[in-house]
Amino acid sequence: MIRRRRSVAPMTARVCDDVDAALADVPDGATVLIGGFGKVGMPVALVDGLIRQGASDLVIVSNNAGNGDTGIAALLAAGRVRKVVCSYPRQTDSWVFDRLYRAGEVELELVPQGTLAERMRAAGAGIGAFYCPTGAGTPLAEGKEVRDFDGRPHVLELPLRGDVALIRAHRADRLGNLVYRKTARNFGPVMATAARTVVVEVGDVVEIGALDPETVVTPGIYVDRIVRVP
Amino acid sequence: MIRRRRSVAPMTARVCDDVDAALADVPDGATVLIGGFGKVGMPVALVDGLIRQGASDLVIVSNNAGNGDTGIAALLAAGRVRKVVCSYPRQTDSWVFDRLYRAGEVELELVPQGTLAERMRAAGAGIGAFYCPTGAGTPLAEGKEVRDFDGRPHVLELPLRGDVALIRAHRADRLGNLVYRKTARNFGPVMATAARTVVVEVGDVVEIGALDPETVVTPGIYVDRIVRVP
Amino acid sequence: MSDHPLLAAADLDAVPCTAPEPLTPAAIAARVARDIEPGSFVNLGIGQPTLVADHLPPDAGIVLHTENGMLHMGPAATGGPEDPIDPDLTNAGKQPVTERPGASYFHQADSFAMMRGGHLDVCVLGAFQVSVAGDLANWHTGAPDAVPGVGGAMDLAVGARRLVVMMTLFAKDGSPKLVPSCTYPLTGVGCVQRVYTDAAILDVGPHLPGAVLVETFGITAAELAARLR
Amino acid sequence: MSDHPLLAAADLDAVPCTAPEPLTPAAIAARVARDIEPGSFVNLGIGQPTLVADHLPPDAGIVLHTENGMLHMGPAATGGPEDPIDPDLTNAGKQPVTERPGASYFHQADSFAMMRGGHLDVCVLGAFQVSVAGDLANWHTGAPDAVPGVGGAMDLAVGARRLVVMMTLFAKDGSPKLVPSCTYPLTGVGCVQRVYTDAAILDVGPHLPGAVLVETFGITAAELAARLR
Repeated sequence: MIRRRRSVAPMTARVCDDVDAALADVPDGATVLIGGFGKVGMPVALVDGLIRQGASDLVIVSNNAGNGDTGIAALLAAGRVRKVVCSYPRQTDSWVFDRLYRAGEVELELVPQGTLAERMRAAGAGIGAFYCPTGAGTPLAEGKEVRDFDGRPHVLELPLRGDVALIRAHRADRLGNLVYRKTARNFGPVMATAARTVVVEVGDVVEIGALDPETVVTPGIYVDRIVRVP
Repeated sequence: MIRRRRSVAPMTARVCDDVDAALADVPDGATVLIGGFGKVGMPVALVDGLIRQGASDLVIVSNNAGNGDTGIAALLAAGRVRKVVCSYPRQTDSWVFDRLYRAGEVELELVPQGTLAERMRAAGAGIGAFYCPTGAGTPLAEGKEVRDFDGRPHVLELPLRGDVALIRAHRADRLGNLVYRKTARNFGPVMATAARTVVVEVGDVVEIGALDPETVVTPGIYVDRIVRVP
Repeated sequence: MSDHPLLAAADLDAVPCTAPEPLTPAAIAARVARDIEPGSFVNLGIGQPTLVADHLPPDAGIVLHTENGMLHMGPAATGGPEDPIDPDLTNAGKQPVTERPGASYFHQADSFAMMRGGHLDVCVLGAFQVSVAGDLANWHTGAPDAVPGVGGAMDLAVGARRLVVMMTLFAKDGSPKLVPSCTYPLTGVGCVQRVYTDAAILDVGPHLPGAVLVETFGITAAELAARLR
Repeated sequence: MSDHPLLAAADLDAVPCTAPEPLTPAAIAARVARDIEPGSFVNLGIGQPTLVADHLPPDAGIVLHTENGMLHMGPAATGGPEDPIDPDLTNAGKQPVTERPGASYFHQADSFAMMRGGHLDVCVLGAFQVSVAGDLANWHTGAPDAVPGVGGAMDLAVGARRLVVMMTLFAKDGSPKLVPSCTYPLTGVGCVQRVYTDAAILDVGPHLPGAVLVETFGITAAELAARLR
């Protein structure tokens, strides 16, 4: 269960002046959930801010393990990451991760993409554990409890919680209600539920009441800090 | 896992002429998920249609067990229901259920409201089972497996599947994409994922492309039949 | 160690009596409201807890969650021109309500994920009984012919960051509703942290040696301790 | 019982050879597309399976799902005035794509719930190896220094109502990729139902006594059976 540290500041105080203010208190050793599917929906400015901020010994949870020499790759190259939890580190431009992994300088926990999402959902939803058919009978189920339901083997999976989540959304109101854009939505709404402190970079901050309540994807209850990054 | 029976008809064939056509094949003994929270979001025309249709020996899964003498209450009064799975049968106007229950003429499986929703979500999401803290140490956990996670007891809960789901939405396009209205959304999106055949009454059917893809709550993949009931 | 069946050992003279009379339900609600921090996300249970909404400071940014699927719930709809009754918009007690700016709607699985996942700061519930260890009984009297109904009570009991109960301290027959151990069927185990009643506020919970009197109303702590024996 | 290491006993002369030459990747894709029923919801894996999209009849109402969170995915975006490249809109291979009317977007937990929950009719994947029992190996060669990556492959393997594989029947070294038992690490167990290759279509699965030849291309069934020994 996420026990959220709630600021008692007035409701519009969630909007931070800049990225650095939003990330000032990320501690060494934190588990950081980072949104995005490759570069799509990646909170680029927040990841750059995390590099400047200097926290180290981090566990990074993200679908991929960095592209090229920027963003998560730069965080890895700077030696700040102890472990990566992801579904697909191997990409054509994942040379930074590849090198560190082969050198044994970063730990990898490989999780099927849907299980990665579902484990974070479980963390945010107060589910203690769940049985998932994905990966049963494969090397990724090794060492895990397996049990049959409905005649099929299922793997016991545990919640995956973050201390901090860094995500990007299309637009926020000043209460932190979020909407996303197209497939950039990907991990954002799930990660927003799964971390104690949720920091969001958004293209646009609108006034309270400007978002249609039927269309809000991430309610503001999940959002702690917003930074405008057009 | 839901193994959906897919019609191979053209994509706009999901719109039925009337309620009776949409419900013609509900068999005796079916488990029927019925949306709504009390009367809010209740698919009244579909429930009335199910009464006319005549299927019996039904298992009804709904948050409540009928109000007054209409809808689910009328279905109960007609002797069509073997069992009710719900969170809150007892209401000021639940006299039909109350009488049948006290007379031992209907079976009751009482499920906490959140667990009811989560069990249907699990059915729709291919989750074999999940551990839920709700109800641990209470009479509703009796006979269920209990296991500690993170130092707290959790109850093992199984998926809850329907043969048919009857729900109401605000608006559909001809592909079955749905949007809801305010708190009438309640169980609709969850039940739509959890039944083999999903029948939706909607206030309005619009053309393909008329719904903003960012705002679709239930994608048409989950919807088998639509009936316009203004 | 205390020799009192309910209360932890304490200097009873140090417990303030802050009202000359027992509190009315509205006054209990006001007292509950006073302890809710600005910016909190709050769920108010069916019945008397809904009164708390009337006493929340409008500028404190406190947000109401209703488990049937909404945040930023507003006051009850009166049906007037400013707040017409909308059949698609109710609270968990199925009464028509209104929507505040900044609202959002979500389905039942998402709504209970929010609750069970520990995202709500405070939940206020009514109770038949609360035990000194914080056990809650509020869904069933245990009468054999009663039609049971649990709704979201058990989900609320396990999910909120802080669960407080609002009730009268004594049942109609004069017996305390704060008990050594609940005799009614449980809603949740060790989940209640504070009990607000007409006669007193008490802290309870599994880690306390007994209920701790915080404040009394219309009765001194020593008098109340005697009545609770 | 068959004495063939891969194939079930069958009248090989009854298996039609429907093409004079082995199929090109585009021709395999077209053959896969032909077997997809109108109105199906389909996920096409990264790589050659994406070619299938080019061969789906436009009026068949076949809907493409992409696991990064979309239904009714359209063709690749070319960057022209009609289909500009939108950095927020890609397929699971991270290539820019377009949106068809009737589209919807959803987050990763919802997208994989849709897949794992059995709501997709057909999934087409590539493979390193497929076993006669329908085991799939397509995520890892097992090389000790390889950086592994699984993505959504295992989720797709367990979730689709019908999982078919599109691959060449023989590896570059001439060995069959249809095997008695996979030597590469598994993606899923008993999950593949049909294999479409350049040389033949074969049905596989845990309940079959061996792979069943459905159709051959550029080779007779008897010749292929001999090559597969």
